[in-house]
This record gives sequence, C-alpha cells and structure tokens, in this order.
Amino acid sequence: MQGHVVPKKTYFFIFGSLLALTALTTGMAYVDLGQWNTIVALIIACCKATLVVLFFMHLRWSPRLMRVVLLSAILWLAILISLTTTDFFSRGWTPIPEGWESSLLRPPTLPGNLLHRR
Amino acid sequence: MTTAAVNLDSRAHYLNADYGIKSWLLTTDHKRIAILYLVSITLFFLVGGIAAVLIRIHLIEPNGAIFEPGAYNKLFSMHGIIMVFFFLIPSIPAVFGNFLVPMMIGARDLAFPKLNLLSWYIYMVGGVLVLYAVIWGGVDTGWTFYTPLSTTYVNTNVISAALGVFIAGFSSILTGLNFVVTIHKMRAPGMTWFRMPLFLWAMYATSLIQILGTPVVAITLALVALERVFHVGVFDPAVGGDPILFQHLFWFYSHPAVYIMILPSMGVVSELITCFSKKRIFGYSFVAFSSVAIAVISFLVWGHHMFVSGQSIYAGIIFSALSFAVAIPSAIKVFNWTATLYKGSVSYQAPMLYAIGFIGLFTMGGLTGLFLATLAVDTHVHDTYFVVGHFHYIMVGGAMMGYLGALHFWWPKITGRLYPDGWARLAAAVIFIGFNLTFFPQYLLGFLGMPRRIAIYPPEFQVLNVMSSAGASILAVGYAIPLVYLIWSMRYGPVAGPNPWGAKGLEWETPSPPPTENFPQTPVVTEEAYAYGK
Amino acid sequence: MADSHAASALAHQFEDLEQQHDAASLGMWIFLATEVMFFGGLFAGYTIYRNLYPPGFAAGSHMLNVTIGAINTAVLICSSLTMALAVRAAQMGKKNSLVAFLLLTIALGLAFVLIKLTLEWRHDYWEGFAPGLNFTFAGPNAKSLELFFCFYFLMTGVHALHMVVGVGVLGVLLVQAGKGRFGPDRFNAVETAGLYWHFVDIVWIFLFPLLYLIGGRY
Amino acid sequence: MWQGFSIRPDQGSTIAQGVDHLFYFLVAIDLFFTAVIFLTIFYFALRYRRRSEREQPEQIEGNLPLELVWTLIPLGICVVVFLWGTSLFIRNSRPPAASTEIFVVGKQWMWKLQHPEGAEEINELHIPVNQPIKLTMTSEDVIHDFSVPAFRIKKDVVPGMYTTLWFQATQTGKFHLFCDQYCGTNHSLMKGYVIVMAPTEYEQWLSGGVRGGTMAEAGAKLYDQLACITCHGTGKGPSLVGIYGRPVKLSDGSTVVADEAYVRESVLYPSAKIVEGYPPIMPTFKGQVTEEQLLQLIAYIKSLGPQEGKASK
Repeated sequence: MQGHVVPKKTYFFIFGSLLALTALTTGMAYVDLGQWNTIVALIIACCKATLVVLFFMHLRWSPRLMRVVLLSAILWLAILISLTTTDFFSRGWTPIPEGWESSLLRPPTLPGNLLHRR
Repeated sequence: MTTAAVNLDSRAHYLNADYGIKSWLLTTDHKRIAILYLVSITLFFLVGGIAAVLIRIHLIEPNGAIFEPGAYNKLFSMHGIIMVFFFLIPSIPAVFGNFLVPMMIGARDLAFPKLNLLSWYIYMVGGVLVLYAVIWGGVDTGWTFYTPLSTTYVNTNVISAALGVFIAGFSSILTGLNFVVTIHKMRAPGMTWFRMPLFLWAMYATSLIQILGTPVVAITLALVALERVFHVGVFDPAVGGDPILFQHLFWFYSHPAVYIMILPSMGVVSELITCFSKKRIFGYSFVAFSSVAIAVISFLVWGHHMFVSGQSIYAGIIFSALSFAVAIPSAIKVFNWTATLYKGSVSYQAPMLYAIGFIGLFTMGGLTGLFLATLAVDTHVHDTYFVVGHFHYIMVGGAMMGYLGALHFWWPKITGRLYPDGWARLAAAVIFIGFNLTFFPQYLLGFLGMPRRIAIYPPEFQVLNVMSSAGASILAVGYAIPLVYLIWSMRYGPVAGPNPWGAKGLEWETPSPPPTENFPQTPVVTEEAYAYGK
Repeated sequence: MADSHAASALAHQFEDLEQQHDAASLGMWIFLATEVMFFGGLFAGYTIYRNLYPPGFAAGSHMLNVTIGAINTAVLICSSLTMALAVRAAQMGKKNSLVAFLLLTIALGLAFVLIKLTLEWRHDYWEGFAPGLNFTFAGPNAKSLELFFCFYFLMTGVHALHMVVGVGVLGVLLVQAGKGRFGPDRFNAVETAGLYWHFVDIVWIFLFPLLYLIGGRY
Repeated sequence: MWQGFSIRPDQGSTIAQGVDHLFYFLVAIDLFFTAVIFLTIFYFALRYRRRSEREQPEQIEGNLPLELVWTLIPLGICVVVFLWGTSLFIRNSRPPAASTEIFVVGKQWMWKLQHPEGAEEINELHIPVNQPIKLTMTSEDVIHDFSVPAFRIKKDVVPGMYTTLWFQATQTGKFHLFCDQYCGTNHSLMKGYVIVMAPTEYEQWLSGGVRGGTMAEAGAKLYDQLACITCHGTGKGPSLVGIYGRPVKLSDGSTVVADEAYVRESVLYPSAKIVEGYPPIMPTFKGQVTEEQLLQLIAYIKSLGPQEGKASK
C-alpha cells in the first residue's frame, strides 16, 4: 500500500523540461508574433501544467475518476469564461447611437472603449 | 409514556451515546452533526420567517403600513440573505444529507467526519457574521449584492454580510465534497450506482453544483468586499469596470443555487412516493439521470437573469434556448412520479401529503419558469412580482415542502418516536392552502407590472397584496404547527420501531434511533432500490 | 509491528487502507476542482477586461519586472520538485529525506513569497501602482492601467495567500514527519498536501505569462 | 381598496398585444399541464388508494415509449415557445428608423428625461400617441431599470453604458413608469408617469405651455413671465395671496367670492370688476393666454394659500 513510486530520474527530467519551458516562454515574449504571442504563451503554460499534473501529481498513475474530476473542473471553467465572453463580444453588434451629448449627463469619465465598442 | 422512554434508552444509540454540551459540539458523528444543523437552520428559518411576516404586514397598505422605505429595504435584504444562504441551501443537504447519505449506502460515517464538523462551524461563523450585519445596522443591498450599489452607494454593513456569505460558502463546498467522496468510495458491498436510492443521486447532483459553483460566488463577493474596503474598481464603471460582469459571476453560482435547493427535495419526493405507494419508481434511470442533467444544464442558463440588464441580445438568445433545456428533465421527473402512483397501493400519511403538495407546487412553479425563459415575455415580467411568485413556488413551495416531507418521513428514524399523524396532515393542508393564497396573487401582480422590492405601491395593486398578506398569515400558522407537535413528540410520542412506514432502504434496517456506528456489521446489498415487490 | 501500525492509521469509518487512501486523494482532487473555479472567477474577469482594454493591460504588464517573475517561476518549479521528492520519500518510508525535502519545499515557498513581497509588491506600491492604497499613475491609459493592477494584486495576492497556507500545512507535516508518523502505510497527508502544492504551482504557471508577458517586450 | 382593481394591465403600445398573445399562450400551456398532472394524481390517488396493509401492488419498471413521449412533447413545446418568444423579442428590440429619440438619465432616485427639442422633465414623460419613440438611457450612479408595464417594455439603465428601448403608444392616457431594478433607499419612490397625448396637445405642450412640473408650478412660471408681480406684489394692485375662495369687496360696493370664474374674468376682462381701493389700471390678457394657461394661473393662485407671503404648497 505505498502506491506508485516514481523513479527520481523521471522527476528530474520533468523538472528540467519545466525550467526549459519557462525560459522558452520568457524568450518568446521578446519575439514579435503579433496576436500569436498570447496564444503561444498560453500553449506553453498548458504544456507545463500538463507535465506537473501527469507526473508530479501522479495523474498518469491515478484512477480514471481523478481525470474526470480534473476534466470537469476545466470544462466548468470553460463554461464560465466562454458564456461570459459571449455577452461581451456580441454586445457591440447591436448599434449604439454615436455619442450623444446631453446636458443632463456628466462628462463621461470612462476610458472610452466600453461605451462605443464596435 | 415513561415506559416508552425506558424502551428507547434500554439500548445504546447515537443520542444516548454521550451526554453534555461538549459531546455535541465536538462530535464527529454524522447523525449528531445533522442535528446540530437541524437546530441551527431552524433558528435561521425563524429569523427569516419573521422578516417575511413583517414584509407582508407592511405591504397591506399601498403606502406601507409599518416601515420607512430604508427600513423595508433592510428587511427584505435580511429575509433574502438568511433564507437563501442560511436556510434553503443547507436545509436538506446539511440535515438529511448528513444523516442519510452514510446510512443509505451502508457506511459507518461520511468519508471525512472531522471536515464535516468543521463545515458546521464554518457555517455558524458565517451565520453569526451575517446576523451581526443584519441586526446591528442592517444591509440594504438585497441578497443579490448588485454593484455598483453594493460597492459604492450604500452605507450599510455590506462587508460583513458579504464575508458571512463567503465563509458560509465554504461550508457548502466542504459538505458537497464530503458527499461526493462518500458516495464514490464508501458504498457497502453490492450497492452499485443503479441500486442507490434516488435521494443519493439527487444529493450527488447537488454536491456537484456546490463544488463547482460556490467558489465563483465566493470570489465574487470577496471582490465586492475588497472594492468597498480599498475603493478599487473591478466592477466600478468609473474605472472602466463593468457592473454587468458582476451579474455574470454572481448568477453563475446563484442560478445553479436554485437547484441546490430543489434537487434534494426531488430526491426526497422520489423516496416518499415509492414508499407510500409501495412501488418501485417508474423509470428509475430517467429520474436518476435527470438529476445529473439538471445539475449540468443549470450551469448554462444563468443569463436569463440578465435578459434586460444590457447584456447583448445575442447572448440573451443563447441563454434563452439553454434555459428551456432545463425544463425537460424537470418535466421528466414530474411525469415519472405521477406514473409511479399508477396501480400502486397509495396511502396518505403526512409525508405523502407533503410529497404530493411538492409535485403540485413544483409543477406550477416550474411551468411559470417558461415565462421567464421566453425573451419577449420576460421583458414584461422581469423584476416584477411575477418573478417573486415564481421563485417562491420553487423555493418555498418546492424546496420547503420537500424539506418538511423529509422531516416527517425520517423523524421516527432520527428521534425514534412518532408524531401525531392527524396534526401533521392538518399542517400539510394549511401550508398548501396558505402558500397558494400568498403567492398566487403575486403572479397577477407581476403581470400587472408591480416591481419587486418596493415599499410603496400604487393603490390599484392593494387587493392582491392584501390577499397575499392574508395567505402569509395562514402560512405562518401552518409552519408553526409542526414545530409544536414535533417538539412534543420528542418526549411524548409513541416509540416508532425501526421501520414505521414499511419502507425499503438500508436506513430502515437499523434500529431507530440508529446506533453510533449505524449498522451492527457492514450490510451487503442484494436487491435494487425500492424493491417493494419482495 | 506493521499490522498494528496499519490499524492505528485506519480511521473507523473506512474498511481498509486502500479505501482510505483513495478517499483522501479523491477529496483533494475535488477540492482542487473548487480551487480552479475560485481562481476561475478572477480569470474570467481578467479575460474580459484584457480584451476590452488591450493597450492598458500591455502597458501595465510592461511595468512589471520579467526577470523577477521568471526567477520566481523557477523557484516555484524547484519547490514542486522537492515536494514530489518528499512524497516519494514518504512512500518509501525514508524519514530523514522526507524531513529534508519538506524543509527545502518550505524554504523555497517562503523564498517565493519574500521575493514577491520585497522586490515586487513593495516596489509597485512605492511606484504608485497600488490601486486603492497608492495609485498615482496619470498617463493616457491610467484607468485601464488601474484595472490591470487591480487584477495583478488580486491574482498574485490570492495566489500568495495559498502559498502561505501551503507553507503552514507543510510545517505541520514537518513536525509530524520528525516524529516518524509517516511510512509506506501512511503517507496520505503528505501526498494530498503535495497535490495542493503542485496546484498552487500550476496557478502561477498561468499567472506568469498572463501578467508579465502581455503585449510583447520586443 | 377595490378602486382600479383589474387583473389585466392596459395595452398601451404596439408591442403589448404581441407579448400578451404569447403570455396567454403560455398561460394556456400551464393550465393544461397543471390540470393533467393534478387530475391524474387525484385519479390515481383515489383509484389506487391502499385498501389493506397487506396488499402487494404490481411492480412496473418503466416504459420507454412513454418516457420518450413525455420527453419529446415538452421539448417540442419548448422549441415553439423559444422561437416565438425570440422572434418577437428581436422585433421588439429594433426601433423603427423614424423614431423620435428621447434621452433618459437615471439618478438616485429620479428619472431625468430630455426631448430632442430641448425640453427637460423629471419623472414624467410626455409623448405623442402613434409615434415611435426611442429611448437612449444611461445612469449617473447605480443600475436602474426603466419599466412601463402598459407598454410591456423594460430595460436596465446602467452607468457607463447606453441601453435603448423603443415603443409606440397606441392610446392616450397616463401610464405608470417604474424603476424595476432595486437602486437603494428610495427605490420605491423612483417612479413616475408616461403621459401619452394627442399630437396637437403634444405640440402645445412642447411649445412651452405645460412643460414639466405641476399645474401650479407652470402657473407660477407664467405669473413670472407675464410680469403680474410688478403690480400684484408691490401694492399697485391688490395682493393675491390667500384671496382664493374668500369674498372680495368691489368698488361698486358689492362683494363676490374669488372663485375660478372670477379669476378668469379678471384676467381676460380686468375692467369688469374692480376691487375697492385700487385704480383700474390692469390691461387685458385676452389672446395672450390660452385656456390651459388660465387654468395654470388659477392653480397657482389657489396654491398661494392663506398665509401672507408664503405659498402653502
């Protein structure tokens, strides 16, 4: 009843990969990829997280139930973020009148793009 | 009567295992913790109930009979916060879930008994903080804590109330966690998933919501508190924050929270209907999976609270479609319960009356939910008394009826004694009538356009408001009756015996009240749930 | 000897050690699922505002020190390694190396929090980037920059709070390990604490690019 | 208590009827299913009541076709209601191009409304009948909600954001305007009226007559504009404070009660009745004031109350 004992070598290999990926993600920030910078950074972060989960957290050797728990957490996070952003990104599709000036309204104190996002 | 007392105490059970206040406050026995919850949520129910009665008395007059608008606002906020977070959400899970989950699966206790006790303490700390907030100075944000009103514009105890709810949230999370682990890992030999009583399926689905939804509202309310303390503007339009984001995060939990309240009641009703018609449930797997389906879909529909909030109309359309989807599993349940009665042997003891009352009120509450999922109609009735009527039909008509049904059904198991059945039936009838008289007029008021949360209303709405208030007084009497006879029965009720209803299920195979370890030895399950044919 | 040890390790509600072990790690995984949603609320808010105000968030990110962020990432990854090794030591019943690895993990965890506190937060505060306490920035994107720093302090703050709790838990385990409480039959506590510790590491793995590396440094 | 009691709200806009049809359709569905469930339960409850403690009912496992029927029928109904409700909603959210735009600002605890011509009002919105009106709304502080039940319209009014609503009133009259989003202490008092007028009346209202406020306030403004005060407040003419409803002694020795007719006559034909002790210097205002304005002046004079120098209202 001591569970699965992982060889030290595996741990050190994962550790090395994590450090390398950290260096990679930091380095990539200095390369101009336009929109892709964020996406590459997130992909690298996901890779690192996967390594930690599978090896350090022993998910690779755990019962299937643990994977279901983890996947449902990720799914629920995706639900929260995707349905919320659905609202924010489609709000601008409804035409809003070009900024009317009313003497009743205090001058807008907003950074601006919240009001007239297209 | 004294002989009865002797009978009960002639053998060791969880109630006489130890005596003294310390034996209760330091217990890790799930049954004793259930009692701790039973006592504390009853106290919170009384506080919230007094607020409800005062609200209804106030609204007898169009100009308000008792309070200034400010005081009225504090009153309905207190009613909402206490009833939602401190009564309805813990009610069936924390009392009957705690008592029954281990017994129904044939275990000695929950997987984490100390965590279970910790949950109760966390709940009490949150509750005391909220009581402090509402009694000394009050909170007037409504239970919804909408920003920027709650963060910037009111001068009441928002911080301690929000923190109280935040803390109580962790109690709910840990309870759910305990149940899920227990149901997964502690089932007695032979207790397969499809032999589990439907109450356990319902508790499992409820726990999923508690685990995955509660943390979001916790962090959201923490942000509200931080925003008040530091005047930083995560939801403040003055800094470019968006108050509608708060609503998204809040309803992400608070819509599923409605199912935390109603799913356990649905589980209870499945137990009661089968027992009192001596029949297995009609369509077991449909009823079981509809619980899980409700839990999952409930996370996809929160935007229907925001149809008129300035949310994008396209998001509104998506949320409307998904909201209809949650109606289907609810309908499946109602039809299956009804079909279970077919060719049964139906008796009408008090728990069954509550169960039938539940089906009736839940049907009416659920169907009016269709109005609120329909974009064009919701635009008219949103934030009116129609909504108030609707969610009271679900949360009071539904959840509360289920809670009382459970209380009457398992009371002999919990205390070892029977209550007077005649009084219990009378109470069920009084509650059913009082409830409908209170909340049906509110649908009409909402259709006429009376906004919710107002202390002063146009005189043409008075007739319906007076009806509603009259109903509330009947309802209050209805809730008081069980309080009296149940307390009476604890001392003077006849001894119940292990299985007074002839019910199936492991919890009925052990003496009442059960011994501390629940079962003399770990039971082995050889038959399906509700095997009333054998 | 082994038998009596095992019997004392088994809580009364469980049938055997395997059931107890499975329950403990399932419980921790479920708890981590709630943690995902807890941080999820913050991540959702972050996603919305970052997409509403890309320039402000990029500007805010450029005020942060990437080098310190990267070093701290490395510190946390080290601590994850030592934690994994601590669990391994517990599994194999090596008391001394368990104590050593726990000590190392605690030290690295504290190092992370101290670096955060002294080199970053203190600096940000005095520079006037602390919304609600000392926010003096008045550039073109001042409002959205303030929002960025709100999220920066909230996310790193909640994360650091989790680190502190983790260090406390490890401290308790350290004392117990010193008394020789753990062994091949009884390492649930170390293992579940390890799960928690790795999770906190993963949160930082996402926070680092999301906060420090926005908008490119080229 | 029964005054104004009704269980059907007014249908005051072009939107209302469509919404009501869908609403009644839903009511019909609700009644149908509630009746089906209740009657079935009652029937089963009586038919299969327990006759002996020892009876053993037949055990029925379930019935797949039946399950499918009661899954698919609600599903079909939901699809119909969803499509109906959504198409209606989309139609109702699209203002016609020719709408008159009115601006709405919510503020704790009042509605400020501004017409395109510049007229401003508080808690009362005057609009012409049969004309599409588009409201562009924002809030100065917390979230409010502009709701006119008779028009079946409602939308939150959110700080930092513009939301819109539109409607076309189909009948003249006075309709409730509520704030439906709880907005703090005096949320209950944040209400008013939408006053739908015939187009000609609306033009008149816009051109200055009745703008804003009560009749008496409008009268006060008029009193000021017509410079009545130069005589009636200085002793050149009789003071008007507290005269309303009291007897007035005239120069011919007779007395009259200062009622509405008397005030009206005095404004239009000043020389008809001269108050004792004052010279007949008042000019006629015939042709300068409309009937409505006369009513306002009367209302103002009424409001001047009994005490000297202070309006009682």
